Amino acid sequence: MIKVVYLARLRDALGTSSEQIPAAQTVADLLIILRNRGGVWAEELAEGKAFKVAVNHALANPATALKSGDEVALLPPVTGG
Amino acid sequence: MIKVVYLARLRDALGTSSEQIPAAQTVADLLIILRNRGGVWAEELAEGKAFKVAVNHALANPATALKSGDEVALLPPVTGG
Amino acid sequence: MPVRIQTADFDISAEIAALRKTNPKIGAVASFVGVVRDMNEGDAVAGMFLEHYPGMTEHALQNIITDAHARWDFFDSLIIHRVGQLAPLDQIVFVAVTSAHRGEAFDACHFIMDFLKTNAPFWKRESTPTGERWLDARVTDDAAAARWKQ
Amino acid sequence: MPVRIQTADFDISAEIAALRKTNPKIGAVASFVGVVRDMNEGDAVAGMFLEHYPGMTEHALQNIITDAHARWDFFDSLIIHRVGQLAPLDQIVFVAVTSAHRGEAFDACHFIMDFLKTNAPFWKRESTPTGERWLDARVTDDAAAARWKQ
Repeated sequence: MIKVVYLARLRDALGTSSEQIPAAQTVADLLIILRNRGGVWAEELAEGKAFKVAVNHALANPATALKSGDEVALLPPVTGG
Repeated sequence: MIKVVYLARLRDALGTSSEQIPAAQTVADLLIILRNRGGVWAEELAEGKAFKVAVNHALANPATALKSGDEVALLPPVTGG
Repeated sequence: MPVRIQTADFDISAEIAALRKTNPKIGAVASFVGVVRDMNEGDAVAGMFLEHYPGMTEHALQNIITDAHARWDFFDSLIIHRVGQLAPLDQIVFVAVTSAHRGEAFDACHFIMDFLKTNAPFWKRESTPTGERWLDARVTDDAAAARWKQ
Repeated sequence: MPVRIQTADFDISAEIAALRKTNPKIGAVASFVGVVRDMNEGDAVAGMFLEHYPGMTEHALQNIITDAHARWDFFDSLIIHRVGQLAPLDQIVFVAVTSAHRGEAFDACHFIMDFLKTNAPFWKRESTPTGERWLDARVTDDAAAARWKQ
Protein backbone atom coordinates (compact mmCIF):
# COMPACT_ATOMS: atom_id res chain seq x y z
CA MET A 1 0.00 0.00 0.00
CA ILE A 2 1.14 3.53 -0.76
CA LYS A 3 -0.04 6.38 1.42
CA VAL A 4 -1.01 9.47 -0.57
CA VAL A 5 -1.27 12.81 1.27
CA TYR A 6 -3.00 15.93 -0.11
CA LEU A 7 -2.06 19.30 1.31
CA ALA A 8 -3.50 22.80 1.61
CA ARG A 9 -5.46 23.95 -1.45
CA LEU A 10 -5.25 20.51 -3.11
CA ARG A 11 -6.73 18.82 -0.02
CA ASP A 12 -9.62 21.28 -0.04
CA ALA A 13 -10.18 20.93 -3.80
CA LEU A 14 -10.04 17.11 -3.74
CA GLY A 15 -11.96 16.80 -0.45
CA THR A 16 -9.43 14.27 0.87
CA SER A 17 -6.47 14.64 3.22
CA SER A 18 -4.99 11.19 2.70
CA GLU A 19 -5.74 7.73 1.38
CA GLN A 20 -4.12 4.37 0.69
CA ILE A 21 -3.53 3.28 -2.91
CA PRO A 22 -2.83 -0.45 -3.43
CA ALA A 23 0.15 -0.08 -5.77
CA ALA A 24 1.87 2.13 -8.37
CA GLN A 25 5.25 1.59 -10.04
CA THR A 26 6.23 5.24 -10.27
CA VAL A 27 4.99 8.73 -9.46
CA ALA A 28 3.79 9.02 -13.08
CA ASP A 29 1.77 5.80 -12.70
CA LEU A 30 0.19 7.03 -9.49
CA LEU A 31 -0.82 10.31 -11.14
CA ILE A 32 -2.49 8.38 -13.98
CA ILE A 33 -4.47 6.33 -11.45
CA LEU A 34 -5.64 9.52 -9.74
CA ARG A 35 -6.45 11.41 -12.96
CA ASN A 36 -8.47 8.48 -14.24
CA ARG A 37 -11.00 9.19 -11.50
CA GLY A 38 -12.10 12.14 -13.66
CA GLY A 39 -13.85 15.24 -12.28
CA VAL A 40 -11.79 17.42 -9.94
CA TRP A 41 -9.07 14.76 -9.91
CA ALA A 42 -8.50 15.01 -13.65
CA GLU A 43 -8.77 18.77 -13.45
CA GLU A 44 -6.55 19.53 -10.44
CA LEU A 45 -3.85 17.00 -11.36
CA ALA A 46 -3.81 17.70 -15.12
CA GLU A 47 -0.46 17.89 -16.90
CA GLY A 48 0.98 21.37 -16.55
CA LYS A 49 -0.81 22.16 -13.29
CA ALA A 50 1.51 23.75 -10.76
CA PHE A 51 1.94 21.11 -8.06
CA LYS A 52 4.91 19.11 -6.86
CA VAL A 53 5.22 15.56 -5.63
CA ALA A 54 7.26 14.44 -2.62
CA VAL A 55 8.10 10.82 -1.85
CA ASN A 56 9.01 10.14 1.78
CA HIS A 57 9.46 13.89 2.40
CA ALA A 58 11.85 14.52 -0.51
CA LEU A 59 10.85 16.13 -3.80
CA ALA A 60 10.36 13.54 -6.53
CA ASN A 61 9.81 13.50 -10.29
CA PRO A 62 7.54 11.44 -12.54
CA ALA A 63 10.13 8.66 -12.90
CA THR A 64 10.64 8.21 -9.14
CA ALA A 65 9.92 4.55 -8.27
CA LEU A 66 7.36 3.72 -5.57
CA LYS A 67 7.22 0.77 -3.22
CA SER A 68 4.80 -0.39 -0.55
CA GLY A 69 5.00 1.75 2.57
CA ASP A 70 6.03 4.92 0.75
CA GLU A 71 4.36 8.22 1.62
CA VAL A 72 3.61 10.31 -1.45
CA ALA A 73 2.52 13.92 -0.98
CA LEU A 74 0.89 16.21 -3.53
CA LEU A 75 1.98 19.78 -2.82
CA PRO A 76 0.46 22.97 -4.21
CA PRO A 77 2.95 25.81 -4.83
CA VAL A 78 4.40 26.77 -1.44
CA THR A 79 3.75 30.18 0.14
CA GLY A 80 5.58 30.25 3.47
CA GLY A 81 7.90 32.81 4.97
CA MET B 1 40.05 81.77 13.68
CA ILE B 2 39.62 78.23 12.37
CA LYS B 3 39.21 75.38 14.81
CA VAL B 4 41.20 72.28 13.84
CA VAL B 5 40.28 68.97 15.44
CA TYR B 6 42.49 65.85 15.40
CA LEU B 7 40.88 62.49 15.95
CA ALA B 8 41.84 59.00 17.09
CA ARG B 9 45.26 57.84 15.87
CA LEU B 10 46.12 61.27 14.43
CA ARG B 11 45.40 62.97 17.75
CA ASP B 12 47.69 60.52 19.53
CA ALA B 13 50.43 60.85 16.90
CA LEU B 14 50.28 64.66 16.87
CA GLY B 15 49.80 65.00 20.63
CA THR B 16 46.98 67.50 20.13
CA SER B 17 43.20 67.14 20.17
CA SER B 18 42.34 70.59 18.84
CA GLU B 19 43.74 74.06 18.27
CA GLN B 20 42.88 77.43 16.74
CA ILE B 21 44.60 78.50 13.53
CA PRO B 22 44.40 82.23 12.70
CA ALA B 23 43.48 81.84 9.02
CA ALA B 24 43.70 79.66 5.89
CA GLN B 25 42.07 80.16 2.51
CA THR B 26 41.42 76.52 1.72
CA VAL B 27 41.90 73.03 3.12
CA ALA B 28 45.05 72.74 1.00
CA ASP B 29 46.43 75.96 2.53
CA LEU B 30 45.69 74.72 6.03
CA LEU B 31 47.51 71.44 5.37
CA ILE B 32 50.56 73.37 4.13
CA ILE B 33 50.59 75.42 7.34
CA LEU B 34 50.46 72.25 9.42
CA ARG B 35 53.07 70.36 7.37
CA ASN B 36 55.46 73.32 7.59
CA ARG B 37 55.76 72.58 11.31
CA GLY B 38 57.96 69.64 10.28
CA GLY B 39 58.49 66.53 12.46
CA VAL B 40 55.45 64.34 13.03
CA TRP B 41 53.30 67.03 11.38
CA ALA B 42 55.13 66.75 8.07
CA GLU B 43 55.23 62.98 8.41
CA GLU B 44 51.63 62.24 9.42
CA LEU B 45 50.05 64.76 7.04
CA ALA B 46 52.32 64.06 4.05
CA GLU B 47 50.75 63.87 0.58
CA GLY B 48 49.41 60.37 -0.04
CA LYS B 49 48.84 59.60 3.65
CA ALA B 50 45.44 58.00 4.23
CA PHE B 51 43.47 60.64 6.10
CA LYS B 52 40.38 62.65 5.23
CA VAL B 53 39.37 66.19 6.02
CA ALA B 54 35.92 67.31 7.15
CA VAL B 55 34.78 70.94 7.24
CA ASN B 56 31.84 71.64 9.54
CA HIS B 57 31.08 67.89 9.77
CA ALA B 58 30.98 67.23 6.01
CA LEU B 59 33.79 65.62 4.01
CA ALA B 60 35.85 68.20 2.14
CA ASN B 61 38.58 68.25 -0.49
CA PRO B 62 41.77 70.31 -0.88
CA ALA B 63 39.94 73.08 -2.74
CA THR B 64 37.24 73.54 -0.09
CA ALA B 65 37.28 77.18 1.05
CA LEU B 66 37.63 78.03 4.74
CA LYS B 67 36.33 80.99 6.69
CA SER B 68 36.61 82.15 10.26
CA GLY B 69 34.52 80.01 12.62
CA ASP B 70 34.83 76.84 10.56
CA GLU B 71 35.60 73.56 12.26
CA VAL B 72 38.08 71.45 10.31
CA ALA B 73 38.66 67.84 11.36
CA LEU B 74 41.49 65.54 10.32
CA LEU B 75 40.21 62.00 10.24
CA PRO B 76 42.28 58.82 10.05
CA PRO B 77 40.69 55.95 8.05
CA VAL B 78 37.46 55.00 9.85
CA THR B 79 37.02 51.60 11.49
CA GLY B 80 33.54 51.55 13.02
CA GLY B 81 30.77 49.00 12.80
CA MET C 1 18.33 22.47 16.90
CA PRO C 2 18.66 25.00 14.07
CA VAL C 3 15.12 24.45 12.68
CA ARG C 4 11.93 24.92 14.69
CA ILE C 5 8.28 24.80 13.63
CA GLN C 6 6.00 26.13 16.34
CA THR C 7 2.67 27.83 17.00
CA ALA C 8 4.16 30.03 19.75
CA ASP C 9 5.65 33.47 19.16
CA PHE C 10 9.40 33.98 19.59
CA ASP C 11 11.66 36.60 21.16
CA ILE C 12 14.34 37.87 18.78
CA SER C 13 16.84 38.97 21.45
CA ALA C 14 16.59 35.66 23.30
CA GLU C 15 16.95 33.63 20.12
CA ILE C 16 20.01 35.57 18.97
CA ALA C 17 21.59 35.27 22.43
CA ALA C 18 21.03 31.51 22.39
CA LEU C 19 22.46 31.23 18.88
CA ARG C 20 25.58 33.23 19.78
CA LYS C 21 26.06 31.26 23.00
CA THR C 22 29.41 32.61 24.19
CA ASN C 23 31.34 32.15 20.97
CA PRO C 24 33.80 35.08 20.92
CA LYS C 25 34.72 34.38 17.27
CA ILE C 26 31.34 35.74 16.12
CA GLY C 27 31.57 39.28 14.80
CA ALA C 28 28.33 39.48 12.82
CA VAL C 29 24.70 38.44 13.26
CA ALA C 30 22.32 38.98 10.35
CA SER C 31 18.66 38.25 10.92
CA PHE C 32 15.28 38.53 9.30
CA VAL C 33 11.73 38.62 10.67
CA GLY C 34 8.71 38.09 8.43
CA VAL C 35 5.50 39.71 9.63
CA VAL C 36 1.78 39.33 8.74
CA ARG C 37 0.54 42.36 6.80
CA ASP C 38 -3.05 43.58 6.91
CA MET C 39 -3.28 43.85 3.14
CA ASN C 40 -2.34 41.55 0.27
CA GLU C 41 -2.98 41.89 -3.46
CA GLY C 42 -5.29 44.79 -2.76
CA ASP C 43 -7.49 43.00 -0.23
CA ALA C 44 -7.75 43.54 3.52
CA VAL C 45 -6.42 40.54 5.42
CA ALA C 46 -7.98 39.92 8.85
CA GLY C 47 -5.71 36.96 9.57
CA MET C 48 -4.17 33.86 8.10
CA PHE C 49 -3.77 30.19 8.83
CA LEU C 50 -0.34 28.67 8.19
CA GLU C 51 -0.21 24.98 7.32
CA HIS C 52 2.87 22.85 6.72
CA TYR C 53 3.78 19.26 5.93
CA PRO C 54 5.37 17.90 9.12
CA GLY C 55 8.45 15.82 8.53
CA MET C 56 9.14 17.22 5.09
CA THR C 57 9.32 20.79 6.41
CA GLU C 58 12.22 20.09 8.78
CA HIS C 59 13.97 18.11 6.05
CA ALA C 60 13.57 20.89 3.47
CA LEU C 61 14.79 23.60 5.85
CA GLN C 62 17.77 21.52 6.95
CA ASN C 63 18.70 21.03 3.28
CA ILE C 64 18.63 24.80 2.73
CA ILE C 65 20.97 25.30 5.68
CA THR C 66 23.29 22.61 4.34
CA ASP C 67 23.34 24.34 0.95
CA ALA C 68 24.14 27.68 2.61
CA HIS C 69 27.03 26.14 4.56
CA ALA C 70 28.46 24.83 1.28
CA ARG C 71 28.50 28.38 -0.12
CA TRP C 72 29.51 30.58 2.83
CA ASP C 73 31.74 30.32 5.86
CA PHE C 74 29.47 30.97 8.83
CA PHE C 75 29.10 29.54 12.32
CA ASP C 76 25.44 28.83 13.01
CA SER C 77 21.99 29.52 11.73
CA LEU C 78 18.50 29.32 13.11
CA ILE C 79 15.14 29.08 11.36
CA ILE C 80 11.90 29.46 13.31
CA HIS C 81 8.63 29.25 11.37
CA ARG C 82 5.27 29.62 13.03
CA VAL C 83 2.19 27.64 11.96
CA GLY C 84 -1.49 27.90 12.86
CA GLN C 85 -3.66 30.99 13.14
CA LEU C 86 -1.89 34.35 12.87
CA ALA C 87 -3.09 37.96 12.81
CA PRO C 88 -1.68 41.12 11.18
CA LEU C 89 1.47 42.34 12.98
CA ASP C 90 2.27 38.80 14.19
CA GLN C 91 5.76 37.48 13.55
CA ILE C 92 5.72 34.54 11.10
CA VAL C 93 9.31 33.56 10.46
CA PHE C 94 12.77 34.23 11.87
CA VAL C 95 16.13 33.48 10.27
CA ALA C 96 19.45 34.36 11.91
CA VAL C 97 23.03 33.63 10.86
CA THR C 98 26.26 34.18 12.84
CA SER C 99 29.68 34.59 11.23
CA ALA C 100 33.05 36.23 11.74
CA HIS C 101 32.38 39.01 9.18
CA ARG C 102 29.19 40.60 7.96
CA GLY C 103 29.20 39.61 4.27
CA GLU C 104 28.75 35.91 4.96
CA ALA C 105 26.01 36.49 7.54
CA PHE C 106 24.02 38.80 5.26
CA ASP C 107 24.29 36.56 2.20
CA ALA C 108 23.56 33.29 4.00
CA CYS C 109 20.55 34.83 5.78
CA HIS C 110 19.13 36.21 2.54
CA PHE C 111 19.78 32.91 0.73
CA ILE C 112 18.03 30.89 3.45
CA MET C 113 14.97 33.19 3.32
CA ASP C 114 14.79 33.05 -0.48
CA PHE C 115 14.85 29.25 -0.56
CA LEU C 116 12.53 28.95 2.44
CA LYS C 117 10.01 30.85 0.30
CA THR C 118 10.31 28.46 -2.66
CA ASN C 119 11.41 25.10 -1.22
CA ALA C 120 9.76 24.60 2.16
CA PRO C 121 6.22 23.15 2.35
CA PHE C 122 4.30 25.95 4.01
CA TRP C 123 0.96 27.29 2.80
CA LYS C 124 -0.97 30.39 3.80
CA ARG C 125 -4.77 30.63 3.84
CA GLU C 126 -5.86 34.24 4.21
CA SER C 127 -9.12 35.54 5.69
CA THR C 128 -10.40 38.41 3.54
CA PRO C 129 -13.77 40.22 3.38
CA THR C 130 -14.79 37.85 0.55
CA GLY C 131 -13.83 34.72 2.46
CA GLU C 132 -10.90 32.37 2.91
CA ARG C 133 -8.36 31.92 0.14
CA TRP C 134 -5.15 29.97 -0.33
CA LEU C 135 -2.32 32.20 -1.39
CA ASP C 136 -0.77 31.70 -4.80
CA ALA C 137 3.00 31.41 -5.05
CA ARG C 138 4.65 34.68 -6.08
CA VAL C 139 6.60 34.64 -9.33
CA THR C 140 9.02 37.12 -7.71
CA ASP C 141 9.90 34.45 -5.12
CA ASP C 142 11.04 32.06 -7.85
CA ALA C 143 13.11 34.86 -9.37
CA ALA C 144 14.66 35.65 -5.98
CA ALA C 145 15.77 32.05 -5.51
CA ALA C 146 16.93 31.69 -9.11
CA ARG C 147 19.41 34.56 -8.87
CA TRP C 148 21.57 32.53 -6.44
CA LYS C 149 22.16 29.97 -9.22
CA GLN C 150 24.07 32.44 -11.37
CA MET D 1 15.24 59.40 15.75
CA PRO D 2 16.70 56.83 13.36
CA VAL D 3 20.35 57.37 14.42
CA ARG D 4 21.64 56.92 17.97
CA ILE D 5 25.18 57.04 19.38
CA GLN D 6 25.31 55.70 22.91
CA THR D 7 27.53 54.01 25.49
CA ALA D 8 24.68 51.81 26.75
CA ASP D 9 23.86 48.38 25.40
CA PHE D 10 20.64 47.86 23.43
CA ASP D 11 17.89 45.24 23.29
CA ILE D 12 17.23 43.97 19.76
CA SER D 13 13.62 42.88 20.35
CA ALA D 14 12.67 46.20 21.95
CA GLU D 15 14.36 48.22 19.21
CA ILE D 16 12.63 46.26 16.44
CA ALA D 17 9.27 46.57 18.20
CA ALA D 18 9.74 50.34 18.50
CA LEU D 19 10.77 50.59 14.85
CA ARG D 20 7.75 48.60 13.67
CA LYS D 21 5.38 50.56 15.87
CA THR D 22 2.03 49.22 14.78
CA ASN D 23 2.47 49.67 11.06
CA PRO D 24 0.54 46.74 9.54
CA LYS D 25 2.04 47.41 6.08
CA ILE D 26 5.43 46.06 7.22
CA GLY D 27 6.06 42.51 6.05
CA ALA D 28 9.83 42.32 6.48
CA VAL D 29 12.43 43.36 9.06
CA ALA D 30 16.09 42.81 8.21
CA SER D 31 18.64 43.54 10.89
CA PHE D 32 22.30 43.27 11.70
CA VAL D 33 24.27 43.18 14.94
CA GLY D 34 28.03 43.70 15.04
CA VAL D 35 29.83 42.10 17.96
CA VAL D 36 33.30 42.49 19.53
CA ARG D 37 35.47 39.44 18.76
CA ASP D 38 38.24 38.24 21.06
CA MET D 39 40.74 37.95 18.22
CA ASN D 40 41.76 40.25 15.36
CA GLU D 41 44.53 39.91 12.82
CA GLY D 42 45.95 36.99 14.79
CA ASP D 43 46.13 38.80 18.14
CA ALA D 44 44.05 38.27 21.25
CA VAL D 45 41.81 41.27 21.94
CA ALA D 46 40.95 41.91 25.59
CA GLY D 47 38.73 44.86 24.79
CA MET D 48 38.40 47.96 22.66
CA PHE D 49 37.65 51.63 22.97
CA LEU D 50 35.32 53.14 20.39
CA GLU D 51 35.74 56.82 19.60
CA HIS D 52 33.69 58.95 17.24
CA TYR D 53 33.43 62.54 16.05
CA PRO D 54 30.23 63.91 17.59
CA GLY D 55 28.15 65.98 15.22
CA MET D 56 29.71 64.57 12.08
CA THR D 57 28.77 61.00 13.02
CA GLU D 58 25.04 61.71 13.12
CA HIS D 59 25.32 63.68 9.89
CA ALA D 60 27.21 60.89 8.09
CA LEU D 61 24.78 58.19 9.24
CA GLN D 62 21.77 60.26 8.27
CA ASN D 63 23.29 60.74 4.80
CA ILE D 64 23.68 56.97 4.41
CA ILE D 65 20.02 56.47 5.32
CA THR D 66 19.01 59.16 2.81
CA ASP D 67 21.06 57.41 0.12
CA ALA D 68 19.41 54.08 0.97
CA HIS D 69 15.92 55.63 0.71
CA ALA D 70 16.81 56.92 -2.75
CA ARG D 71 17.63 53.37 -3.88
CA TRP D 72 15.03 51.19 -2.16
CA ASP D 73 11.40 51.44 -1.15
CA PHE D 74 11.39 50.82 2.60
CA PHE D 75 9.53 52.26 5.60
CA ASP D 76 12.01 52.97 8.37
CA SER D 77 15.51 52.28 9.48
CA LEU D 78 17.43 52.48 12.72
CA ILE D 79 21.15 52.73 13.38
CA ILE D 80 22.52 52.36 16.92
CA HIS D 81 26.28 52.57 17.39
CA ARG D 82 27.93 52.20 20.77
CA VAL D 83 31.00 54.18 21.79
CA GLY D 84 33.38 53.94 24.77
CA GLN D 85 34.93 50.84 26.32
CA LEU D 86 33.68 47.47 25.04
CA ALA D 87 34.67 43.87 25.73
CA PRO D 88 34.54 40.72 23.59
CA LEU D 89 30.95 39.50 23.08
CA ASP D 90 29.58 43.04 23.54
CA GLN D 91 27.21 44.35 20.90
CA ILE D 92 28.75 47.28 18.96
CA VAL D 93 26.31 48.26 16.26
CA PHE D 94 22.71 47.58 15.25
CA VAL D 95 21.03 48.32 11.93
CA ALA D 96 17.40 47.45 11.19
CA VAL D 97 15.21 48.16 8.17
CA THR D 98 11.46 47.62 7.75
CA SER D 99 9.75 47.19 4.39
CA ALA D 100 6.77 45.55 2.72
CA HIS D 101 8.86 42.79 1.11
CA ARG D 102 12.14 41.18 2.10
CA GLY D 103 14.38 42.14 -0.81
CA GLU D 104 14.33 45.85 -0.01
CA ALA D 105 14.90 45.29 3.73
CA PHE D 106 17.87 42.97 3.15
CA ASP D 107 19.53 45.20 0.56
CA ALA D 108 19.02 48.48 2.42
CA CYS D 109 20.29 46.96 5.68
CA HIS D 110 23.40 45.55 3.98
CA PHE D 111 24.00 48.86 2.15
CA ILE D 112 23.72 50.89 5.36
CA MET D 113 26.21 48.61 7.16
CA ASP D 114 28.68 48.72 4.25
CA PHE D 115 28.69 52.52 4.14
CA LEU D 116 28.67 52.85 7.92
CA LYS D 117 31.97 50.93 7.78
CA THR D 118 33.54 53.30 5.25
CA ASN D 119 31.79 56.68 5.71
CA ALA D 120 31.04 57.18 9.40
CA PRO D 121 33.70 58.64 11.72
CA PHE D 122 34.22 55.83 14.21
CA TRP D 123 37.59 54.49 15.30
CA LYS D 124 38.51 51.41 17.30
CA ARG D 125 41.48 51.19 19.65
CA GLU D 126 42.13 47.59 20.62
CA SER D 127 43.79 46.28 23.79
CA THR D 128 46.13 43.42 22.87
CA PRO D 129 48.87 41.61 24.81
CA THR D 130 51.42 43.96 23.19
CA GLY D 131 49.50 47.11 24.11
CA GLU D 132 46.90 49.44 22.66
CA ARG D 133 46.59 49.89 18.90
CA TRP D 134 44.33 51.83 16.58
CA LEU D 135 42.74 49.58 14.00
CA ASP D 136 43.60 50.09 10.36
CA ALA D 137 40.77 50.34 7.87
CA ARG D 138 40.10 47.08 6.06
CA VAL D 139 40.56 47.07 2.29
CA THR D 140 37.65 44.61 2.09
CA ASP D 141 35.37 47.30 3.57
CA ASP D 142 36.15 49.66 0.71
CA ALA D 143 35.45 46.84 -1.74
CA ALA D 144 32.14 46.06 -0.01
CA ALA D 145 30.97 49.66 -0.33
CA ALA D 146 32.26 50.00 -3.90
CA ARG D 147 30.15 47.12 -5.21
CA TRP D 148 26.97 49.17 -4.62
CA LYS D 149 28.20 51.68 -7.20
CA GLN D 150 27.95 49.19 -10.05
